[in-house]
Amino acid sequence: MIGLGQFLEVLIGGLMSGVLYSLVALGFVLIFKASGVFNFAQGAMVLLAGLALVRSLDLLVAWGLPLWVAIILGIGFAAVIMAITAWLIERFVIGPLVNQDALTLFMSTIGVTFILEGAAQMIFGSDAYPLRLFPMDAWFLFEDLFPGGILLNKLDVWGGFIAGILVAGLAIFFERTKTGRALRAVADDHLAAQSVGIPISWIWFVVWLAAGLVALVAATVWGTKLGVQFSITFLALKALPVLIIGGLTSIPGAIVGGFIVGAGEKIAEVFLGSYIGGGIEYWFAYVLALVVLLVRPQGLFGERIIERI
Amino acid sequence: MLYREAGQFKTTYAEDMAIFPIRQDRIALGILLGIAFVGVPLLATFHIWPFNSEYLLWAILLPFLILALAAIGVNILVGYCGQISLGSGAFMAIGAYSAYKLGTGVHIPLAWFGFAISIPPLPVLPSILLGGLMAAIAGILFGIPSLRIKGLYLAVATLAAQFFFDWVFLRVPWFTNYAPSGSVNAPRLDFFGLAVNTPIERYLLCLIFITVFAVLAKNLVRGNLGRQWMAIRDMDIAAELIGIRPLYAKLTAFAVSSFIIGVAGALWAFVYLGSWEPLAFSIDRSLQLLFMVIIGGLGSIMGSFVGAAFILILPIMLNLIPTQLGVPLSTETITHLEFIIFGSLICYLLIKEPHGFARLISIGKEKLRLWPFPY
Amino acid sequence: MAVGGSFDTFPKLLARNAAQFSSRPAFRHKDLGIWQTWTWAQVAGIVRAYAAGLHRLGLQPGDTIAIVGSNRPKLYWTLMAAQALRAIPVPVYSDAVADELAYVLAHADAKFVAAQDQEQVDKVFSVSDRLPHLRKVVYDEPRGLDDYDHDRLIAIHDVIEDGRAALAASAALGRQIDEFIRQGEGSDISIILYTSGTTGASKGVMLSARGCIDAATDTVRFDNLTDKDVALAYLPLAWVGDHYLNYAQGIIAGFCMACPESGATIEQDRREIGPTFYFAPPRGFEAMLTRVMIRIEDAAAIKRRMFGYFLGIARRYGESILTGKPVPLSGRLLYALGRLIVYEPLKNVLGLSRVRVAYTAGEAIGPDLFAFYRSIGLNLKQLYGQTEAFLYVTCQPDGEIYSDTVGPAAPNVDIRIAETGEVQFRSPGMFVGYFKDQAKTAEAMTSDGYVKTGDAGFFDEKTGHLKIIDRAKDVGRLADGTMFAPKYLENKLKFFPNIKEAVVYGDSRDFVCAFLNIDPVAVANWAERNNIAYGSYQELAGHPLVYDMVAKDVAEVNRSLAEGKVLAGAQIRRFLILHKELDADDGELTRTQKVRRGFIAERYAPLVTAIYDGSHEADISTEVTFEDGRKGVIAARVKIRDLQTIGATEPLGKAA
Amino acid sequence: MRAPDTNEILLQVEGVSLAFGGVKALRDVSFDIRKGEIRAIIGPNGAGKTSMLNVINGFYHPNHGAITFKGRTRAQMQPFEASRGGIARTFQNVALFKGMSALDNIMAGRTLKMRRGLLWQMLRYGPALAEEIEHRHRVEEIIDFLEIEAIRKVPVARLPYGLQKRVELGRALAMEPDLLLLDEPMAGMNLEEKEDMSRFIIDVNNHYGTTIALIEHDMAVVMDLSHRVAVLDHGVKIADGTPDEVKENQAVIDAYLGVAH
Repeated sequence: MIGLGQFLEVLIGGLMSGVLYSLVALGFVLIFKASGVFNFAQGAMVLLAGLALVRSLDLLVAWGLPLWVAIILGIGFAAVIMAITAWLIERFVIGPLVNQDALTLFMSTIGVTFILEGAAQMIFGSDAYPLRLFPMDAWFLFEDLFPGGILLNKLDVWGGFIAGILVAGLAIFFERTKTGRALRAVADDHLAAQSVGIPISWIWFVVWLAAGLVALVAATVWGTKLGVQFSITFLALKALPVLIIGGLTSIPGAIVGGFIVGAGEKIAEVFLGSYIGGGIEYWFAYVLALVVLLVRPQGLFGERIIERI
Repeated sequence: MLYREAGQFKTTYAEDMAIFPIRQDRIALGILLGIAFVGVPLLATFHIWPFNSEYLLWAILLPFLILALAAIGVNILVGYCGQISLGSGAFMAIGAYSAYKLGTGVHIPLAWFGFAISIPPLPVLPSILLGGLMAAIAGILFGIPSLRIKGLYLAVATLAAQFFFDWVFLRVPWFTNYAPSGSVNAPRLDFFGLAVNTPIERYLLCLIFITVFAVLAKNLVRGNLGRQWMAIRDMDIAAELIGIRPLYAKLTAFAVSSFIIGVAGALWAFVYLGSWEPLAFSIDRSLQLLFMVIIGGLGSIMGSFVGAAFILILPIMLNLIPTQLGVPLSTETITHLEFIIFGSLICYLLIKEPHGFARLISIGKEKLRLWPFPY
Repeated sequence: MAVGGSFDTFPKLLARNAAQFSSRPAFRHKDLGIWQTWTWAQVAGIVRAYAAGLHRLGLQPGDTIAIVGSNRPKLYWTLMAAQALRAIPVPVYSDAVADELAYVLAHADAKFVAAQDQEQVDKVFSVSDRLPHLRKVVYDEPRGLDDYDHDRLIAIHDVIEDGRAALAASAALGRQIDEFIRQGEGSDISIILYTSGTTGASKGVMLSARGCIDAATDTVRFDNLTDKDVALAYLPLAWVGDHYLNYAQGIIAGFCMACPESGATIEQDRREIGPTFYFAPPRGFEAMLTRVMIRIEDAAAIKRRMFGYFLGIARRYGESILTGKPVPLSGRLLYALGRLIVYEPLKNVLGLSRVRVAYTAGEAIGPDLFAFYRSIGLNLKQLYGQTEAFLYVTCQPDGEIYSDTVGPAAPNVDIRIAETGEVQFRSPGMFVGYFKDQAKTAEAMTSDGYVKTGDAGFFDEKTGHLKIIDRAKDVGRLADGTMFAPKYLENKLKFFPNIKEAVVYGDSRDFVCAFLNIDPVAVANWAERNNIAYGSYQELAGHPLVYDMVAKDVAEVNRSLAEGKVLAGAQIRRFLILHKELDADDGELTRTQKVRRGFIAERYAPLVTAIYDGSHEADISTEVTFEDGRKGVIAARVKIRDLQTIGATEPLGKAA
Repeated sequence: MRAPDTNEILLQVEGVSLAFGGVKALRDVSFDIRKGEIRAIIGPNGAGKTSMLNVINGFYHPNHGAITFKGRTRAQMQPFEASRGGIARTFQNVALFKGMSALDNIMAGRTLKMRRGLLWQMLRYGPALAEEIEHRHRVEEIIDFLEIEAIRKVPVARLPYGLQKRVELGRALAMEPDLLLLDEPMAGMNLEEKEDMSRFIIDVNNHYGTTIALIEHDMAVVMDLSHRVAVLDHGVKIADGTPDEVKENQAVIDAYLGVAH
């Protein structure tokens, strides 16, 4: 019999790891909102950002720079890398494919995924690199209520905190800034946007840059949790079901979706896994998404999809 | 230039609708088949270059044939019917494991009812085909969402299939006959009493399979069903208007596609790998197949062959050429290079030639037909 | 195959073919996307039913049935069915306007009309009040005719079905049809072909069955055509060419007549069917060549260069190889290579690669044009003929091909040149007379039974071939009586790329002289290549170097004249290059771009005087009409060039 | 031009209203289409013409009103059901299958008529081949009818607009429909093309006896083409009758001159 304590612990742990999915999902949403592109490459971007950061960090530290300087420089360097990436993608892939059907764009991002993964590992190496930006130890709450208390990783808290900031930031970006509003215009109607005189290529660059930075942030958290390595891309893939569940176009959806998936799969793992064999986490999110697709294709927060003739 | 079409006229629709209406093409095909069915085996039996080692057969031709078959399956779904799929690997797995179970005897203990369903081991051929059938059924199940959801969403649905089945075959020991290692061995291959062991025999077996399936697939895509698929792909609304039922069109596409992929999976496991683990059918495989059809040519049976050949040969070239040049690359670098090249190629083709190498080839052919004129 | 006297009508031949080539293809028609095919046996059956049907509709021996439309099997079968009933088919040009149609149908007392489609039916009905004899109109394509009243209109298909049913019902009818066929005699009028009415009202040329068959039999032997051959039947039904080359030869040799799908698809259809016997008028071949050159222009540079290079090779060796003259080995090898990568593919794309025999006729063909096709290995030959002869008067045997002759007399044709220089002939195919026009018939014949062609010509003593130089009435004589043929000279001049138009004078003058127009495009290119600066057409035309270049061309013409005796005296002594282009808007050309010699002579009188009084330049000012219709005057000082005429042996052709 | 043989009513639209959210596309529209006639529905842009067609062949489901086709009254149905019922249609901006040849596009129109199942087609032998050939033959007749032999095997994407429209008409004809809906068949055509298209429409009506309902906003074209004309404006039927009657109708004139309502 599993105690309430354990349940809460699992739940909280799940919610927290859900936040990590959200971090990647946010990147997807950004790009999808603005360009209708379903960006398969988000995971690869996380990997790239992570590798750029951790490798430069190691180097700078090896040069004997104080850690905080190294961190700032390292993050700066990674950010630059993501900017270049964003520019290249817009210039050579998405730009030429403007006004192509969604499927083509999607497949092109699969292409991008491979380029990024190949390039990133070729340049920065393909081992697992430990990253230490956040404390890894944990708090134990309510020890008086439950035996052993409820374990809560500080890292997860950090992640949630950062995710919160990101969401707030993005919300402000979309609502307040000119570019932000432009983005929404583009999302609604490319031609309209062009006619208001917003250079679409610029818009898209910004979007991909933003997505890249989100990826960087995600990388810092994830890298700390798992170490920066290729397998990150697979975990990032999980952001897809997160999106489907939350709704492709909704930032809050991405967050909530993250929670649902995170909590759901942990709980399922713990409480069902024992019966049908472990590792449910591996597919739970996807099957859940599949179910959502069947009952509510637009997801929890997505806008209704209207058939046009 | 090589084409001499004057005087090749059609007096019946049958002639006009033939797969290869032009005589020169038929000749070329005949030669090709001759080489494949007679030339290669002969060279191989007498170990004449380039068959002096079994490397070519084992490492290139065999996988080429089987993956080309799978690619045909993927192409029917993605290329002809326009339904994206990232779960092809899973359907290969279903084919493989179903065939494995049927080949080794199925035993379903129904404890609660106090009895068990037992099917004795089937011969190899039926198990492979039934394996395909299983995949087809799974395909239909996972295709059902495609009626409500379009492209991108479907990608996720197929991903779900991918991961779910990865897990199933990894974690449900029943499928692996409780093999402790999780890796299983194919039953011994004999077809109507003929044992298939040597590479040549395996090669011929696969060659027969793909020849048959390629013809059947070609017949489908140029028939009424094929037109329905392409209609759905090009403009589903108009398609509905001329009486095409999306349900029927899409699900048949899923079924046929998965069937072929399933059979390919069974062959991959039985004939090529011999013993395997679920890893053999991971999402990487799915993406690899998807690349084959994009590079080879969406909506082209021939493209499936071209794509498969390219994707198999490129790594070998990457390995070979630098070594010849005296600058051997580490296996890692090669994999990364592969990634980059495939990725770039995908993007390039999607931008420049969405119909892949197949289209480039047919353009070249048109040029030859009109030679010396440019158009 | 021997065609004995027993086969003296087409229906009898058709019966023979049904037996002899029963399962060989007789007709193909690109229809509904494929080449629908009928064997000789089938055709014989259909025609018999068709004849029966027409008979039941009241078509009697001696009646005339007009046929209006493009090449369609059913219309060819109408010919056959009519002839089977000893009725007389009268094909009419499908593009004839209602009036012309009315004239011919009325003149021919057409009792029946076979029309291809709605368009033709409408035309016929629009003038039916002028056609007292018209009984019924049968049609091929029902499209759009559904709600026409059908008491005077019936689909050929229905006629055939009706006939078939009737034949099945009564053996008597069958015997009757066979009887008609048996009774048919070689002397029967097999067909009436109306000459296109360019000069006056068109005349109905009556041809006898035996005439047609004998003539065609000779040429079938001459080119040894067999049932293995295929011809693309795309020439107008009403033109003697189609009736002879395709219909008559087709039935005699038993080869296959292939009808294209539509005018728009002839190119494609020619490529598909790949004819082995092909005819096209010079302008046909010219158009084809132009298209070739245009398409090649768009090819990649290397390809263009390769193409050019091998055409050069072809020009150098092709002709000789084709006619079996000795050629250096290197030449043969290069040519063989050219065959592989240019000539054969090219001919193939044009659908000419299976052609064994190709003919051209109707007008003079440019030597370059002619040479081009010969050089890439197309056995292109010239023939000379006319409707009255049932086409053939002369034709070029393999191996004796010259661009400027039309060959020796065709088999069993007897040709003579009258003192007037007019070509006259007697031939197996020669016509019986003009329908309902004794007078004209008499005019066209000589007392001793030769047909007057109205063309002037002579036998080239080197080759023994006939050379046609002009319409007899246009041929003039110099003051000293030397024969001189302006059109002949003008054509020769115009064949040079630099010369666009040429007007030649000399009738009852001391010598021949020429007014020339340079071809602005060709000469401009030439000027560019040799960086010659010029401000205007006028300046270019007057440029001494241009004169030099043109002088060479003219000298070339003189040389060729000198080779032959007859016209050697008519060499061009002086020429000038006009300062302006001859223009239809100024009335210098007819709307069909023919030069109006007389008018030009008046308009440029000062130049004419100058050129004959030996002065070396002359001033001229002419009123011109500009593009926008404004009138203006351009004045110029035109130079005149003298030429050395090549001394020839005492010219013949002087009036005796 | 031939008048319809009967007054038998093929399709009856009764009090149909259609709204998207607040926008009222159609307001209580009623009219009928008689068997064998050419029926025009005209009106200025945004009059709700296309919406009307979409209601008839099941894209839109009317909020009110009923549609009786061949005596069967129905509330709702799916487009492919409409096609089964014998309603074919072309689109204002051509909706061909871009990846297929003209021939295949028209062949696709035969789908409903083809019976052989997957396995037969896979073997493409005996009955399956026979069926394919039989329908190819029918399609070739249509190609011949529309005079597009020359472009038979050209991918439609490469065809000029006018020809694409013709192919689309061919695809609709291939269904041998009882009712043929044409959505602005002459849109964006030059005069010559318009005349061709008019000829084809009349021929279709004569030759196959197909009932045709066509939408146009260009009145001139319609008047000498159709037997009866219904005029929509802002989703309301403002006139209905023979071309001449309609021409005289004041409301129509105003609507076209854009007089404020």
